[in-house]
Order: sequence, then C-alpha cells, then structure tokens
Amino acid sequence: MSNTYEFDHKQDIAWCPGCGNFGILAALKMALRELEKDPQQVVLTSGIGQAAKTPQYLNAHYFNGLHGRAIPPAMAIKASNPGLTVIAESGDGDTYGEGGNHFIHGIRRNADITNIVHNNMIYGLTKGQASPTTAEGMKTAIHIRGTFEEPFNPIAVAVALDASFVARTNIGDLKQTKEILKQAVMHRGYALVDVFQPCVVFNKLNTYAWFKEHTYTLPEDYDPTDRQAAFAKSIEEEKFPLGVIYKREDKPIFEECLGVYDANRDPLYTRYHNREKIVEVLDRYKGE
Amino acid sequence: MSNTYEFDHKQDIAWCPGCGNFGILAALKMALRELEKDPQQVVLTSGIGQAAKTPQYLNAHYFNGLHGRAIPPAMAIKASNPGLTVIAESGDGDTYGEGGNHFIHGIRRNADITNIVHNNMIYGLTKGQASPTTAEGMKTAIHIRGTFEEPFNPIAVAVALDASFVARTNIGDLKQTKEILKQAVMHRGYALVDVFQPCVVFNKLNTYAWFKEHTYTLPEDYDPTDRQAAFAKSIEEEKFPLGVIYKREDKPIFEECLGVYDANRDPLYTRYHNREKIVEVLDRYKGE
Amino acid sequence: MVKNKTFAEDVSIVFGGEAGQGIATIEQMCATILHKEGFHTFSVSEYMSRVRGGSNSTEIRVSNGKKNAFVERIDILFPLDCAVSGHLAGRISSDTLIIADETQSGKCAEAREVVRVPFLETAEASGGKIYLNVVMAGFVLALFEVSDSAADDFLKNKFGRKGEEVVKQNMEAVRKGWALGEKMRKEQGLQIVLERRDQEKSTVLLNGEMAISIGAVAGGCDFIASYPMSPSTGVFNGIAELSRDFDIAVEQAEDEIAAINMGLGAWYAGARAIISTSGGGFALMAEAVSLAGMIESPMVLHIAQRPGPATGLPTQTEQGDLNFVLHAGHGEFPRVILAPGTIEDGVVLTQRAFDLADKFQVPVFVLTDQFYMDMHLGAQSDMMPIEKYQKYFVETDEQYLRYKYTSDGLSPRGIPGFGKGFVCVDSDEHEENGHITESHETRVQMVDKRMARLEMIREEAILAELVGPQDFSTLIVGWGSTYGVMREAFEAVEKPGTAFLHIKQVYPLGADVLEYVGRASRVVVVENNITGQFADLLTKETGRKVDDRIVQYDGTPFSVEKLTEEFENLG
Amino acid sequence: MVKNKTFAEDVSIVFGGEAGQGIATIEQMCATILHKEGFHTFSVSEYMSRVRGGSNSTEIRVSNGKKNAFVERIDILFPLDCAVSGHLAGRISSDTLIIADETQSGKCAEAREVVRVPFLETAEASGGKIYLNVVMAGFVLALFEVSDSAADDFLKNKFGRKGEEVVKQNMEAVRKGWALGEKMRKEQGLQIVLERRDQEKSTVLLNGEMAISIGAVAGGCDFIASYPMSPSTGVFNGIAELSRDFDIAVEQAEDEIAAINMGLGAWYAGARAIISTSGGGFALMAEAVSLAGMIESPMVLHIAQRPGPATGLPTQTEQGDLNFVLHAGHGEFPRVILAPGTIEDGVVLTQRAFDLADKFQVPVFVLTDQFYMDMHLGAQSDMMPIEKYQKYFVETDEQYLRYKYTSDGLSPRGIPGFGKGFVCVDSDEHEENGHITESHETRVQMVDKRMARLEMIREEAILAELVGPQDFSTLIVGWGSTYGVMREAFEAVEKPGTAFLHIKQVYPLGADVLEYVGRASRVVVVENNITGQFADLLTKETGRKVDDRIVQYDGTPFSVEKLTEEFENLG
Ligand SMILES: Cc1ncc(C[n+]2csc(CCOP(=O)(O)OP(=O)(O)O)c2C)c(N)n1
Ligand SMILES: Cc1ncc(C[n+]2csc(CCOP(=O)(O)OP(=O)(O)O)c2C)c(N)n1
Ligand code: SF4
Ligand code: SF4
Ligand SMILES: [Mg+2]
Ligand SMILES: [Mg+2]
Repeated sequence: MSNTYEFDHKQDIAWCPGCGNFGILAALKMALRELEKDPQQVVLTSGIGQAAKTPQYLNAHYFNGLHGRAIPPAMAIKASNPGLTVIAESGDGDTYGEGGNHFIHGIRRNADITNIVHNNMIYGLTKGQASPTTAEGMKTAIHIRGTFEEPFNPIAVAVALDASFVARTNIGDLKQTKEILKQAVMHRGYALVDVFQPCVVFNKLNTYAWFKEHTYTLPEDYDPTDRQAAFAKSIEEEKFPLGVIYKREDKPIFEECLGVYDANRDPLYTRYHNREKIVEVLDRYKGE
Repeated sequence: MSNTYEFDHKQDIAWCPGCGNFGILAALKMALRELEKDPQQVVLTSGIGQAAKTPQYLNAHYFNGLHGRAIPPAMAIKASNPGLTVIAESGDGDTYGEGGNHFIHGIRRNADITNIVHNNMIYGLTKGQASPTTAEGMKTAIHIRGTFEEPFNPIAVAVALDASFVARTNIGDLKQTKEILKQAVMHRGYALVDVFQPCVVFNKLNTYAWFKEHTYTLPEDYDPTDRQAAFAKSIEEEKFPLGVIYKREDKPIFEECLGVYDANRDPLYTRYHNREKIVEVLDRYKGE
Repeated sequence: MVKNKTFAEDVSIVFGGEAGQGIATIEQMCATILHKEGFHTFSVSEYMSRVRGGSNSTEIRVSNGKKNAFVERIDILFPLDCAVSGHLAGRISSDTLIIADETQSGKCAEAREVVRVPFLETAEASGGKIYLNVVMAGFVLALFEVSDSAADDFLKNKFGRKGEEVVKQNMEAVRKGWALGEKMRKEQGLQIVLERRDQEKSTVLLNGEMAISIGAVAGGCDFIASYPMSPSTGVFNGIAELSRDFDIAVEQAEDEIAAINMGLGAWYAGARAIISTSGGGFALMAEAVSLAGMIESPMVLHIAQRPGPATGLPTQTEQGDLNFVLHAGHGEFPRVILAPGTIEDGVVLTQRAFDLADKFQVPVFVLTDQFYMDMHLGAQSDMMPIEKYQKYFVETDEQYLRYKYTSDGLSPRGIPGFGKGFVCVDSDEHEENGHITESHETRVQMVDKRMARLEMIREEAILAELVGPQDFSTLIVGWGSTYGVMREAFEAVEKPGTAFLHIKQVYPLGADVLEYVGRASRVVVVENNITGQFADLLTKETGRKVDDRIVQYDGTPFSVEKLTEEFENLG
Repeated sequence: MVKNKTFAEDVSIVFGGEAGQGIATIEQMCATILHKEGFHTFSVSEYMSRVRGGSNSTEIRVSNGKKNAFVERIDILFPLDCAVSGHLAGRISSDTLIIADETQSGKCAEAREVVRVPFLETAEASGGKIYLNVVMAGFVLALFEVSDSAADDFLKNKFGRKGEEVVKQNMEAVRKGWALGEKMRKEQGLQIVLERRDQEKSTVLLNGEMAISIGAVAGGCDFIASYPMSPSTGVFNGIAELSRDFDIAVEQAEDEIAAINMGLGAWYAGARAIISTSGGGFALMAEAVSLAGMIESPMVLHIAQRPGPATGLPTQTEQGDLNFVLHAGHGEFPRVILAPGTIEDGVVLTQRAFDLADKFQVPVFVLTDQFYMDMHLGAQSDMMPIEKYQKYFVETDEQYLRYKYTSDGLSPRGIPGFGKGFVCVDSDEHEENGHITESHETRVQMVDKRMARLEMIREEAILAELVGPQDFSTLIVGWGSTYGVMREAFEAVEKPGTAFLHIKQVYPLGADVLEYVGRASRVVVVENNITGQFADLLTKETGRKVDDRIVQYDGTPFSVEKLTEEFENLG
C-alpha cells in the first residue's frame, strides 16, 4: 500500500474529460510504482498551469510553486537532500515560456532530477493562448492573425546544450511513456521528457490522432549518444521521433559538485554548524 | 560629419586599458560608417555591464536599460519604428545569463535587429564571477571549487532555434569583426554576433593570445545555410570557428507580422486613431 | 409550482453550473438582449480556475432603480447541473425560486422545493445537451415578455462564424426554451414586470474588460505586449480584438519582464504602450517600473487584482495589491494610480492614464480586479467623451538633452528619428544628456527633478465623486470596483449626515480628498482586503486617521446585503 | 614642510586614487594592523562603478573615543594619482595635510601646499609601480609609531598564495615606505599620538559584508543561491569563503528569480537558505517573496541598498528601498525587516533572522546598504554571542497536515523524507493538507492564520537601542547603517532632554518603540533617502506623526559634520 501513490480519499481532479494529462498522471504513477520508489522519498515540483496541477493528484510530497519556476526549487531540493527522487513537472508554457531561462540553465546545472513537460502546444489553464511550441499560423484570441514564429524546439535546444538525457514521448502511447519515464527517473543527471499531450478543449489541431500521425518511434538501433545524429533527429519536422533522443552519462552532477557531500551524504537538514568553529572564525579577526 | 559617430566633446570611457571592448566599439563605428548609416536613424539598446556601456561611447540614440533586458526594448523599438536601425548590445552574462529567456524567444520572434554580444566569458563589471560562457573549472570568489557546468553554447542554441543569422568573431581580428557586423546589420531579421572579447583584468585564461590560438576562420566555401553542418561547427571544441555560421533568409520578421505595416510603413508615432471609429465601436454596444 | 410570483422592482437571476456548460453565453445573451429591450441590467460571474467541471455561477440583476451591484440574494436560481456548490447553496433562501431540469437531482433539490422544467429534454430535442444553455436563456427571456425572436441577432453574431446551421439550431433552441418560459409565466403566474426605458437602450453595455480596452484605444494605445494571466487577460484579448479596427501592435511576450521592457521600448520610440497583467505577473515587472521611474518614461499598466499571495485564488476578486503597486520598484520616483468604479470610469480613466503618463513621463496604473473585469453594465456615452488625444513628444534639435533642467520641471521628451538630436536614456543616474554620471550634485538635481512631478500630478488630480450631502459628518470612503455596491448600500441605508466618497485617483490624492476627509468627523473606509491598505494610504496622504475599516477578504466581492448591514451597524 | 603637527584625539586619513591602484589593500592593511596594535579604527571606502580609472577613496579614522562614523573632514590626504575628483576636492580644507608623490602634479597640488614624498620612486625601487600602495601604507604605519615588521603577518596572509618572492618584495616595500614615514615623523614632527588599548585588540575587526556572512553561518545557513550585484556581492563572496570551513551549498544562479526559488526549495527540503541581493535584483524576487508568504516558508533575504531607481548609482549608498521591501509581493502576508547599525548588529540580527524565519515561517529581511557593507569596525565578541541554533521543523506522522490549524497559530513545518507524512505546499490557496482549494471559508481561515503571525512576531520584537536620557522630550530616531554617525553627532551636540533611538527591527515595530515615540514631545527621523520612508512607517505603525525629517539622497552616507549641524539646528 505504501507505494501506491493513490489517495485514501476521493481526489477531485480539475482536468477536462479526455485530457491527455490523465494519461501522463497514470504513466507517472505506474513508472514510480514499477521502480518501487517509496512515495515518502519522492518530491514533485511544479509551476502553474493544467499540467502543473499533476503533483496534487498523486500521493507524494510536492512543492507547487510559481508559474515558470518548477526547475529551480527542484534543483535546490535535490541539492539539500540528494536521497530524494525529485521530479519537476509542468506545461510547455511554464517550462519553455515563462521558465525558459531556468530550462536552459537547469540543463547546464545538471542536477539529478527528472523534468516532465506536458507539451500540449497551448496555454491550457488560461484558456487557449499560444505557447512557445504552438504550431505556426494558429489563431487565438490574441494572435488574431495567427502566430508567425517557428515553434520552440526543446529537443534541439537540449541537445545544443548537451543535456544529459533528452527524450520525447506521446501520451497516446501510455506504455512507452511509462517506460521512458522510468529511464528518465533512473538516469543520473538532468533528464528531460517532453510528452506530447492533447488538450481537447483549446488545441483543435494537435489531437490524439494528429500526434499519432506525426510521430514515430526511434528504431532499436538508434544510438542516442551521437550528438550530431541526435540533432538531426531533433529537427525532423514531418514526423517527430519518439524515444530517448540523446544521452550523456559522464557529466558532472550539480549536487555532487557542491562540496557538501564529499565527506558524507547526509541531507543538510541533519547537520549543524560547529559553534566553536564559528567562534574560531571570529577570532581570526581579532587584533590579538 | 553627420555619420562619424564621434562626440564633439571628450568622452570619458570607463573601460580598463587594453580591454577588448575598445576594439568592438571601434569595429561597430567603422561598420556603421561604412554602411553609411545615418546616426540619427540608429538606436542602440543595452543592458548593464561593461559591454553594456558601449552605446554611451558612440554618438547615436540609445536606450541603456536593465541588466539582461537589451533585447525586448530593441524589438519593441523596431516594431514601433521599422525605419530605425536597431542594435542590441550587451555582455555574455547579460544576454545569456540574466537575459537568457529573451535571447531564446528573441531569436524566435526574429525582429530585424542586430544583437552584439561581447563574450568575455566573465562578469566584468561585478568583478569576475563566472558567466554562462565561463570555461569549466575556473575558480572565482564564488566558485571556490571552480565552475563545473559545461559553458553555455550560444551558437549551438541559436542554430537549434533556427535563428536567421548566427555569427561569431574575435575582436583580436578587428577587420573581420567589422565585416561581419556589417553583414549582420544588413541582414533582414535577427542577427546574432557573438564577439570573443578579452577581459584583461578578470579573465586570465581567455586572453588575446588564447582566443587567437583557439579560433579559426571558416573557409570561403563553407555553406552557412546548411543547418546540420552549422550545428557540427557550433559544437567544435578544440578551436572555435569564426564567421557566419548559420543563416536563413526566409523567416517571417516580427514587425512585418504585426499587421500595422501592411497598409503603410509610417512609424507608429505619426499615427492617431480615428476618433469617430472609436465612437462607432462604442455604439456597437448600444442597445438601440 | 410557482403560483403568482411577481418581481416588480428588482430581480436577481442566477445560473449555476460547471465550467464548460456555457454559463458565460447565458449571461452574455440575457444581458445583451434585456439591455436591448430597455431593461436596466447588471451582471457578473464568478468562476473557478478550471476549464471543465467545478461550479461557476453568474448573476443577472435587472432593476428599475439602476442597481449595479452584486447581491447575495437569489430570486430565481437555474442550476444547470444541480451540483450547486457550498457557496451558492449558502445564498439560497426560502424566497429563492429554484427552477431546474426535471431529470436532475442533487443537493439543491433535497433541501428545497424545486420547480421542474424539461430543459434537458428540450435541449436534446434541439440537437443535444450543448443547447441547454440557450434553452434556459430563452426561458428567461420569456419571463421578461421579450419576443421569441429577440435573440436572433445576438445568435447570428455569436455563432455566425460556425455556419448557418448552427445559428438556426440555436434559434430553435431559444424558441423552445422561450415557449417553456412563456408557459410558466402564463400558467403559473411567474411575472417579471420591470420598466423598459429608451434611455437604457442608448447606454453602452460593456464589461470591465472592454471598458479598459476601449479606454486604452481612446487614449491612443497602439502597442500592447503582455503575458496572459487571469483576470487581466480580458484586456489583452480586448485590445487584440480592437486591433482589427485600429493600428495596434499586439505581442504576447515570453514573460512579464519582456512585456514591460517592450512597453518601455515602444514608448521610447514614440508609440503608446499598455501592459495588462495581474499581481503575480506584475511582481515580475517591479524592476522595469523602477526603470520607467529612472528614464522618465511614460508607461501605462493595467493591473487586474485577484486574491494573493502567490497564485492565490486565480479567478476570484480582491483589492489586495494596492500597497504593492504603490511601492513596487526599488528607489524613489513618482507614479499615478487610477481605479475605476463604473464602466464610464474604465473608459475615461484609462484614456486619461495615457495622457498623464505621456505628459508627466511617469508610470500610470489602472488598478482593477476580477469583479470589475467581469461585471457587465450599461454606460452613458456622454459620461465618457472620446477626446482627441495629444502626443507630448517633441521634435529634437541638435542641442537636444533628454533630461534638460527646465523651468516647468519637465524635460521635453524626444524620440529617436524625429528631429536632429540624439535621444539617450540611461538606467544609471545620468546627466542632462542622458549619459551616465556618478556626480553627487547631479544626483541631487535629478532626484529633485524626478520627484517634483508628483506635486504637479497632484494638482491635476482627477476629482473624487461625492454622493450624498456636502455637509456630512460621517464620510464613507471607497475606491475602485466597490463603487456600485457601496452606492447601493449607502442609498439603502439613508443615514442623515453621511456621505459616500468614491476615490478614482488613488495616488497621489488630490486636494479635494484632503478637504473632504478634513471636515469629516468620522471616516470609514471600505475595501476588499484584510489590512485596509487604502485606509493606511489615506492616513499617510492626508494625516487623517481612519476611524473604521470595513474589510472583506474571502475572494468574493462585497454584496449589497453585507455592506448595508455594515453601514447600519455604524450607528 | 609639515612642522610639528600632532593628532592626539582623532585622525582622519584619506587615500584617493583610481580603481585598480590598490586603495582597498591600503585600507585593509592599515585598518588590520592599527587594530592589531590596539588603536580604535574605523574605515570606509567609496568607489565608482568601474574596474580601472575613475576616482575612489578610502577613509581611515583612528580615535581615542570610538568614533565609528564617516567624517567629511580630511586630516591627512594621500592622493595616489593626484587627480582628486570634485567630490574629494570639496572635502579638502586649509587644515588638510596633503602628502603626495614628488613627481605628481594635478589639481590637488595647484590649490594647496603639498608635502612631497618620493613614493613612486620608492615603489619603483621595490619592484614597480604596483607597490605604490604598500609603500604608502608603510608610511602611514610609521606615523602611528608601529614597528616596520608589524605588517609582515598581514602580507604573508594576503600574498602567500602568490609565492614567497611576492611576499618578500611587499615586505621590503612596506619597510621602505615606513622609513619615509619615520623620517617625516621625526624630522618634521608629524605625530599621531593616539591611545592603544588591549581591549581594542580583543575586538573583532570586520566589515559589514563579513558581519552578515558570519551572522548567517551562526544562524545555521547552509545554502546560498544568489546572483552577483553590487553592493550585495560581498556577502555572497563571504559565505562562499566560509563554505571552506562549513557545510554550505553555494550556487550562483542564472538570475535572481532562480536564486530565490532555489532558496525556497532548499528551505522546503530542510536546509537554511539565504539570498543576497540589492534593490534591482530584489525587484525580480517580489513574486517569490509572495510565494514564501503563501506557502509559509521561512526565507532569509539580505538586501544591500544602493541609490535607485533602476541601475542608479551602483556603488554608492542609500536607504531608499525600505518601502519596497516592506510591500514587495502581491497579496497580504507578514514579513520581518531587520536593519543592523553596528557590526555586532550584523552578526546578531542575521543570526536572529534565521531563527525568526524558521520559527514563524515568514520571509525575514536583513536590510543594509553600501555604506554598511564597506565599513570596517571592531566589534565586541561578548556583544555577539554565537548561540546554538534551533531547527524548528518536525518529524511528520501519517496524519501530517502542512497547514494544520493549531491553537498557537503556527502549523508545524515538516520536510519531505523526515517522518511518515507528506509535505505538500501550494502557491494556490489551499486546505490544511496543502491541496488547492477555492473555498471561501478556507480562504478566510488561511488568511487569518497567515496574518496572525505578525502580532506574534511583534511581541518578540528585537528591542530598539536608546542612547541618552530616559526622560527625553525630543527623540531622534534612526535605523540601520546610520547608527555610528547619528550616535557621534548626537553625543557631540549634547542637547539636554534629547535622546537617540536606533531601530534594529524596522518591521514590525515593537511595543518599546511605540512607548518611546508615544512619550516624546518631538520626534525627528533621520534617514538616507528623499521621502522619509521610515518616518512614514513609524507613523503608520505607531500613529505618531513625525515632526522633523532629516534626509540625504546624494548617494553618500551622512557625515558627522552634516548631522551635527542638523542636530544643532533642531534648536
Ligand atoms: C507570473 C505568472 N504569469 C502568468 C500566469 C498565468 N498562467 C497560469 S498557467 C499559464 C499558462 C499555462 O500554460 P502551460 O504551462 O502550457 O500549462 P497548461 O495549462 O497548458 O497545462 C499562465 C500564463 C501566472 N500564474 N503567473
Ligand atoms: C537585476 C540585476 N542583477 C544584477 C546586476 C549586477 N550586474 C551588473 S553587470 C553584471 C554582469 C555583467 O556581466 P556581463 O554581462 O558579461 O558584462 P561585462 O561586464 O562582462 O561586459 C551584473 C551581474 C544588475 N545590475 N541588475
Ligand atoms: S484545458 Fe486542455 S490541458 Fe487543460 S485540462 Fe482541459 S483538455 Fe487538459
Ligand atoms: S573589467 Fe574586463 S571587461 Fe571590464 S573594462 Fe576591464 S578589462 Fe574590460
Ligand atoms: Mg500547455
Ligand atoms: Mg562578460
């Protein structure tokens, strides 16, 4: 019972019927269960949006913070207690729009966290504005002439930043999503999983059918360690490849580089600075 | 005299003797002069830092704003008056650190501006902290164990975002820098020029000699329109390629997509909304 | 069974249901048509932060006496799904008439007698469940004795884009609902006999969102960069919509920081920019507000408040950000805060915001809230004249200095490319020419120059509106969106020697306010927050202590009942 | 020629020169060694926002009477480059002794007689121009009759990393400079005869930066994420330096938004985090401050003020951000603002900040400024006890509710992974279990719960420090970094019936402050900004109007002379 991730009580879920978020929630719970992760050691962080409500719907710890700011607390939590499994989970707008700077610098920092992005190519919670990943030409209440920008390509950017784990899945394939989430959580270092997620209310273009039609699974023999090949995959446009697109195992990991875990791996909350040592430091500044 | 970009009075310059910024200033003035750009039609925007002081040292219009925020006002200025030549100029910390989100989304927006980044791989003005482009392992007062992150690769990110013009130069080669700046200013769309610039006080690693040794000029027959090749170039590590690394001519341009210049190209400041039309709009909401 | 129920003065009709059931359409439809028919109509909705499910409601209030406020009281409740939430349930009294679908069951039905009408069946017969909302709207229209074709134009407008078939089906559904209503009116004597007046028709029915949007355009707004955030998005939408008719550059920024820095760039280049956001988004703009202060840039910011801190209650209402807006940004510099109460205020003050910003080169805030954004109300055209606006920038000459010391204290604002001078603005402390300085003498002169504008603005302050006798002893003061409810409660209570003062320019306060509070023997401040932020400001600005504070901070707007009671209790 | 000049009470020695000439080293060296020798030493520097060139200066003040403040007066000026800037030039009087290099010329020499010493020649002889600063420091030490080897330890410490040769050359240079000083002392009778006391040696010589840094560590700080910004970077550096000796995670964030959101994450996970920034950087943190308010997270923020708005004067001083810090963040929630005046305050209040933050689960600000950051001063160890700190988080059980309503009003703070419960924090309004809610009842309860802590904090308020008679009629009030200068001026003026009150907990104000101002017949507030921000706050908090405001906003700290004059003028 302890690792069910289910609540004892009935939890009201604020998503629309048919929303792709349900699948992601299910896949995540399954992945964590199959990895036998103790929920008591799992922390989810999120921003604000429909996707960002996910942590509220599974029984684990969470830090549901500000729009666009899921990544910085996630990295700090990991740095403060590396024994925790930390997952930052938010929407495309949250992660790539408002939170874009943390996305790129979070990749560089490479804390051992998993970053799940519900990519519905729209701002769901605020009722259908374009997100960075919205298809060119989509009309919205604000983009009355349609968007004109090339959609943000998180996979290509992550590869360009030499991220340590870059994957994409389609929630239309729940099992694959679950498998890749498992790999991402197991991966040591920052792991991006961009999940294609239909928003059945506000995105009439990128539907379940559309995602199915516009994706394919990378072949078994695809080598995710080849950065150049990964870049080629990341800029394919007709159909988006699914799977682990790029991977590097050898990058320094944020929390390991802080120095505080060189001598022991106890979380910071268990430690106290030595009083005498502080007095000693003060004494260094004495005149005598 | 009108396009000299020189002041009548003696201008105190706050840079250190020998700083690479002097070269960039000179190259920019030369480029603008050779392009016969009327200074009265040139606006520079910048953030805060040593590099960001540049606009104060040449005789043109400027908007010297906030740290990290050179790009948004530049794009808005261009959108408000497309007849102006707009250049956003700042440091590596300013553009890729504090301003990272505007960098990535500015590329997508693709206003017809030039973005010059003085890349000294350090925070100069604040006295020598690591910037996103600082080499791995550099020790600073804050990074007492040395930085551990892989340096931010602006060229690779720009290529990943399919930027319309991506170039890198080394101010050790003033003439080449000037030539590329000219191309960047002439280019229609967002143009990034990342200029290697020695900070002679705080960066003892990336000196004039180091930059010379660690760069080479792209061959004449290099094709900057091949994105895949550009990516390969952008991740070379032994020596950094100099020149125009990537280029796309056909992307929609921000200010052209706003609709306000469809009928005429007059700057917004010349226009007034029609009073009667506003009354008409109000009347639509009448009950009668 | 209803049996002869008549509403002859004022009726409050509430629809409750889930997000996605089309309550907003009912509201829009009923309000628009009743207004067209000459009824005095006020409406406002409250909704949850979700796209489907949950429980939302809308109140449509029609009256003879220009009641422009939210009442707790529900005269007729139409539960669309009968899962009436705690909040709505609490508003149901023994006088509430509940009219629900026959097949529904649920809490609302348990407690009280419910009049059953085959809404769902009728909707299904009209083409499906999705017609439930228009069926119900048709039903309501019949109660007002409006013809069954009264909705036709509205439906054509609303659904025209979806094709003729859709319009036709909607018309049918309305007619069917109308017939049900007509039947109830006739057979059960449910009567709403309110006045229809031609002058109502001549008013302009707007919600707060459109009032601000139109006000902005009337103020010359030709640039908006914003980032979506409830409840401010409506103004972003509104201006985007107006950009079909007017030359306005509309850009959805990557974040709020970009939005306001774009706005400042636009003003610098001679455009007239506005930013629309809410508290949390505005929190990201504080640094750039300070920049506007330093570079003496005009800036117009619309802030639609919602209950905080942090994400708080995204779709509810509060006046909790006044202190923050007043002090946002490091360092010291003047600013202006305007807060509309009526729809007319929204148009007039936003228009004025552009003028003040441009003339005095300061950031000007239009401070609203969710309640104001979402209320629909008729406004009188003659109370919101659309004036030709003035652009204050100058053509520069060769000697141009952006921060010139002048006798009137304002440095003429040049823009790049217009004239022969260079326009240099700098976020550092600067000399007259805009170049960076670290001189202490210049510092003092520039601080003095920047600050001096506050008193100039104060002298031109927009007057507060006094309702009631001039020779009051008790003064009840409010600001912003509470206008309607305060006025109604004030008039209901009829306390002699009491007046109601509505502040429209919240900061800096004008001499009139100083004078009013100076001669009051008792000052009562009403506001929608916990600490009494405006009360504190009033004391700071006028030196007058506030005797009583009436506050509310549960996320809802004040109701007429609550304020009436509070006013009664003032003794 | 000097001819018998003796300083027997107090001497103010100023070095002026370009950035990059090593003035900071002179200051550090003289202050450290004079302090070691038992002299009461105070020093502070002012510098421009550039790395080379410009004109900087440092004042080293040595006194018998514990003078801990900046004086305009310069007794002895050492111009390193003789391009003494306007500001410094204005401080030169006919009493100022100017001692400059023989070969230099420039303004300072034109106006006044200058004593010439072959500093440069001596530096060149010691290995080059870069030794100029230590040569001069050696010269000064001789004037104090300190031995020529007194600097050896300091030099070993300072230059040890650069190799023995460098240390040796520096020692030589000091000795040569010392010899020049000794010569002047003996031959020209330039004497500084100040008291040396053992108890001075037992004090701890720190600047504000290190006081805050050490205070943080004493408060249990084990996490800092910040983004560099003058004048706050010193604390970031200081804590990074201390991380050599203590387990502290140090991270330079990509921006200020990341920094504070990391800080909140760290506290959530049980670490004790601080953020160090200045006004402009803090402006980017306002949204997350509001988040701290909502999720009831502890947070410690050090804000070093500099003159704004915007970039302003990056390396100068002001107390202009109080209002902003007080109100930053949308919505309503409690916070605490502490402002150290002395070095002891810096250590004690920062330590306390962690305790308050943790205990009451609120953001706590330590508000300093450039002047405070850069002043060096001896502090008494017994006035800054290092206490074992308490961590207030609890082990959770299965029923754990993060926002539980409790009788004492505080919900015990759990952390993930410690205990059996789940720790759920939410930026939306939430239920006791941390889950999102839109209930109006919960809203009110949660607002009340959050706000109630303000009064609890007030009850434990850190006492203000009263200097002077208890039975005052005039009360001169100051806060933060003005302590030293206010105290010196206050004591100089010796007005009967006047007392000086130094506020250390700026918000919320304690009952003691209320009591003090309540019985003053005249209240004067002194602060380093234009509008009198603390004066306004005092009125708001105590209801007492402020009679006089003494303000300064030119980017410089108050001088003893200026305040003495102002106090005299109070009549
Ligand atoms: C600072 C700030 N700006 C804006 C918002 C409003 N907001 C909430 S969610 C959201 C966008 C959500 O889009 P996305 O992240 O793609 O999530 P989705 O709802 O599509 O799952 C926005 C703009 C906010 N809460 N905070
Ligand atoms: C919001 C904000 N944060 C921090 C600073 C302090 N600051 C000024 S310049 C700078 C870094 C400059 O680095 P870079 O952009 O590389 O320019 P450089 O000085 O190296 O040319 C920083 C951190 C600031 N002015 N504003
Ligand atoms: S609006 Fe879209 S993303 Fe949000 S819950 Fe509904 S379907 Fe899902
Ligand atoms: S600090 Fe470095 S970047 Fe700045 S002016 Fe000096 S040499 Fe140039
Ligand atoms: Mg989305
Ligand atoms: Mg740099």
